[in-house]
Amino acid sequence: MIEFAMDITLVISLLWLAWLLLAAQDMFKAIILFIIFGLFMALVWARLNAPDVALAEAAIGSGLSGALLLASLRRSGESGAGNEQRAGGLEPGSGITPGSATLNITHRLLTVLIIGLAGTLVWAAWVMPPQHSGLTEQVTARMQRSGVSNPVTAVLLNFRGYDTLLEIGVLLLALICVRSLGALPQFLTLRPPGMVLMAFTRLLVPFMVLVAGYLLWAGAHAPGGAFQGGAVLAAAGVLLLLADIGLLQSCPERLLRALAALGFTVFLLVASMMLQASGQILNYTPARAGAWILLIESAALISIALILVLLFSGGRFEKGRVPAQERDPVQ
Amino acid sequence: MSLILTVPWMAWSILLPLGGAVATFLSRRYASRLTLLFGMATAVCVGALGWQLALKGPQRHHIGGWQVPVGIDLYADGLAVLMLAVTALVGLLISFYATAYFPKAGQEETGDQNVASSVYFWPLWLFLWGALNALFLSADLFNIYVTLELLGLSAVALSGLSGKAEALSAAMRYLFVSMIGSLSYLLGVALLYNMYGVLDLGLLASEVRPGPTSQAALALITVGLALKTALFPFHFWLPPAHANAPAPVSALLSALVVKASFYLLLRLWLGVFPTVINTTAVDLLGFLGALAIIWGSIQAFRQRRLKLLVAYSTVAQLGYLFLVFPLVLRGGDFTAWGGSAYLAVSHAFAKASIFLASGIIMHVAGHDRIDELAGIGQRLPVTMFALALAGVSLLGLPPSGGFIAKWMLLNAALITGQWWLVAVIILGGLLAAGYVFRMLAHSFTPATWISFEQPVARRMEWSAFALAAVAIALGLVAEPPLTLLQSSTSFAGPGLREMIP
Amino acid sequence: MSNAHLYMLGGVCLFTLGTYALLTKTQLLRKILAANVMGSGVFLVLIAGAYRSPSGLPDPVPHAMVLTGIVVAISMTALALVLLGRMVPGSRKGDKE
Amino acid sequence: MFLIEALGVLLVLAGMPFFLAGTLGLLRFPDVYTRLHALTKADNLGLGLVVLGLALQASSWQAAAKLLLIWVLVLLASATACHIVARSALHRGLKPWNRKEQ
Repeated sequence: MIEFAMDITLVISLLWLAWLLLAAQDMFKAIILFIIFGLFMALVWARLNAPDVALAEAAIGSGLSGALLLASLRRSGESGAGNEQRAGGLEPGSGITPGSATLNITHRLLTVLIIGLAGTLVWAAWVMPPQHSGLTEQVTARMQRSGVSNPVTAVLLNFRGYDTLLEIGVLLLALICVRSLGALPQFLTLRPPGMVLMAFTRLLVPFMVLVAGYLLWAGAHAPGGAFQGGAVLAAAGVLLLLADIGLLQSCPERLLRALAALGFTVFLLVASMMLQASGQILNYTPARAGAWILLIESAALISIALILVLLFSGGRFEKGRVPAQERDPVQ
Repeated sequence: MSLILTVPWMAWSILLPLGGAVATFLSRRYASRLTLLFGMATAVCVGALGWQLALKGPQRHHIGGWQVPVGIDLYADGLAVLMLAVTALVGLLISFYATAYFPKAGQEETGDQNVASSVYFWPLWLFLWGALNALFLSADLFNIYVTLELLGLSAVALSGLSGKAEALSAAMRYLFVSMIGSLSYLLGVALLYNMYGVLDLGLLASEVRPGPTSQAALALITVGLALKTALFPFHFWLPPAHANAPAPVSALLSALVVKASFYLLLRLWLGVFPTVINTTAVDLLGFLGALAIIWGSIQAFRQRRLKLLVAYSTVAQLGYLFLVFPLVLRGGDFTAWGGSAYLAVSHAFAKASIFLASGIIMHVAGHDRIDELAGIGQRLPVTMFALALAGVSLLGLPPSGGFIAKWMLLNAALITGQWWLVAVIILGGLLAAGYVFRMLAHSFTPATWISFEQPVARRMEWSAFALAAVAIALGLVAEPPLTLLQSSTSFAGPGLREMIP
Repeated sequence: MSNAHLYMLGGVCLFTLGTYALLTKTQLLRKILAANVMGSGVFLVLIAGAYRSPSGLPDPVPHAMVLTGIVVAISMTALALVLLGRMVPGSRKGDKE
Repeated sequence: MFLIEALGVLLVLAGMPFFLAGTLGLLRFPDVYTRLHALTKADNLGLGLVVLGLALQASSWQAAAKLLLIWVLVLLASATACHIVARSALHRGLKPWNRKEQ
């Protein structure tokens, strides 16, 4: 009973937070609420016995997404300039400028449709069988041959490794997409970061590298893996950028590209090798599967971390610094 | 010979373009040459796969050696291979055109968007190609979602590649449509998985039963994919996105990208869900298709810019594809879905040719305002010939591929006795005549004083011409592709098995 | 009603809420947030479904799917944010050079 | 054994009021600087008590060490975050609240 009350509280908090963040007038507030929403999602994942997802959500879904959103808000000016643009409006009439009457009708129609959607979905979820094992048994039966003992890692890198191959491709593609749109103004060097942040970063980054390595290694038998580890490493990179420690900026462009593509390249090469050798993509022999998975994950970890940091900084690490007189006098 | 039979060509046809994407991302200097190299290799794989199929029938590939339901399968039948082949041929010709269209990339990046677009076009396009091939071959609901995202991301970035304000805002709108579409699709997948516990299309087809969950899931998936296919009234994002992109990109988007989500609709409705769908839903899709034909054609006729005209014509032609649903599910035979698939194919060639030709015209004239294009035909005879040939296929006049396809659709409408569809197909043809004529008339008007001086690369003109020629050739040699389609496509659904003799 | 049902219902409500906001709000940044809320809703439906396993051991397949989904979501968000940044007038670096 | 467990529960319970106080402070205090005090000081102390309580009940000394490590990290992070927020507020010219001026 208490458990059920907890569940209800969690679900209602989620919905309430979502409502608040979508209705908040101030965009900064909305983003902060979004980060809190992400943390609540992580709680829910932990509650639903999905620790791998909880780790990823806290690090990527809440942490890095939040950082991305805040950086973007900062770039477009704190007021959220560009907020008033109507482009991207999805109302069918938005190509033309609709009069208020048509807009009103569209809006009402939309409301009706949304209520219909909600009703249908609630019904569809309601009639779902209360117990369903899905593919649990089939996965458990094959765990011996997967090379790892964490079932999520086994699904992610062995049984459905092809999805993950394409997904690492999605990340690399996102970087290429972001870069193809050209350079964005940098926002990081508006004021120097201050001694405390720099000291904190220097202290913490080595530790975060350690944690990332641990998560990667632990992923074989416990919650964790390349995505969670990569996200932690990416957070370390974001800290380096924020603290204005020029480690990442000093990396040459060619090396940067090579490292960003490393995970996808290694994954593709392994897939091709297996295809050549056994006639099937990613057909590891059970004895070697663990080693192959570790190799792929290690390469992926580096790329995931680097790409996430690059996405945060707009696709590139800019070397330019602001002149001294624009710097913050407060220290 | 044994090589043809044993090599897993379909897997290579996915891995090669993706590998090419990485290679072009790493080596900018050789990006265009690498694209042609990897493209030709992919085309060879697709050709070999077609041969394999003709000898052995539909192929399955168990990824990782696991079997469904735990593993992911690739599945190649006649329809998939036809789409792969179209992608390869159209893609190669567009790549060839693009080598002249985009300026040579320098080593270092500058702020110039032209240089940026020439650097990033190649990896984006190869990612798009890999995503298309993966999508056509996938037999797994969730894997299809990942391929859709790969496709969506690269398509959005390509459509914003010019960096102009209109292109960026069109790309933004496209991105939102793409996001809603994918998430809607994914929720459908989630509902289905929670209900049946399988992701493989074949297994799902044998397990799925009518009920609120299946129907809600199918509705979500259909809306998501219809958004991505720009079915009326979800078409609003397409004209700005396709018209403001660089010419090779417009050609790729109109010829291939929108077809991918339609292909999925065809597969899912006819192959997986025949037991779930009801006649109301089928008629609704057909009705929206009919509206798309009429609305798109009228809008195309009213446009003042050539590329917008062509983009609206895409909206209209996509409408034809959706007529397949009432045609097949009310008793049509191979002529119905084969006609629809063949229309998708011939439209891909015709539309790619027209967009490439418009790109040449824009390059030479500096604009694409239709009323001011008099005399351009004298300057660009090859391009104009390509435009005319592609127009013939678009209209559905013999001896083009468009003619065969529309003839098949018309036949199916007559057999199933759906007279309103007959009327729509004929009306659509007349309206198309209007805008195709408008597209050609001004350009063919001779002018005494020709002001178009910009030089244009030969290979750009010939690429456009080759595509148009294929669109016509599809009418002259329709037998092999249609046989491939008919003999080796087995939609898995039990409902449809009875419908297709 | 089981706990899993409760979370599934929460998931579809989040999805609907996000859809509504995405369609009606005009600020682009908020549309991006709305898309993320939609995505969270879908993920919740998947993970809640996985929790129903009678053995008590949750189904790992949806977990892997959601991990993939989270990475895809941040990729989409990043692209949307950069597009947004480029659409703000005067933000283009190339304009000044 | 029972004593240790009871002590653990007691410590966790003792930590709770600090969180409550911190949250109250966040909601009720007049300006950003005082709110920072409430959050970083009260909450960190509360967390310390909770962690200590949980560490006493941990199954192994490794788990206990991990819990303590979490506390140290949170202390570090919250001190830094507190400093950054206060500095940023000062940079924007927000004046600290003063009883006499109200």
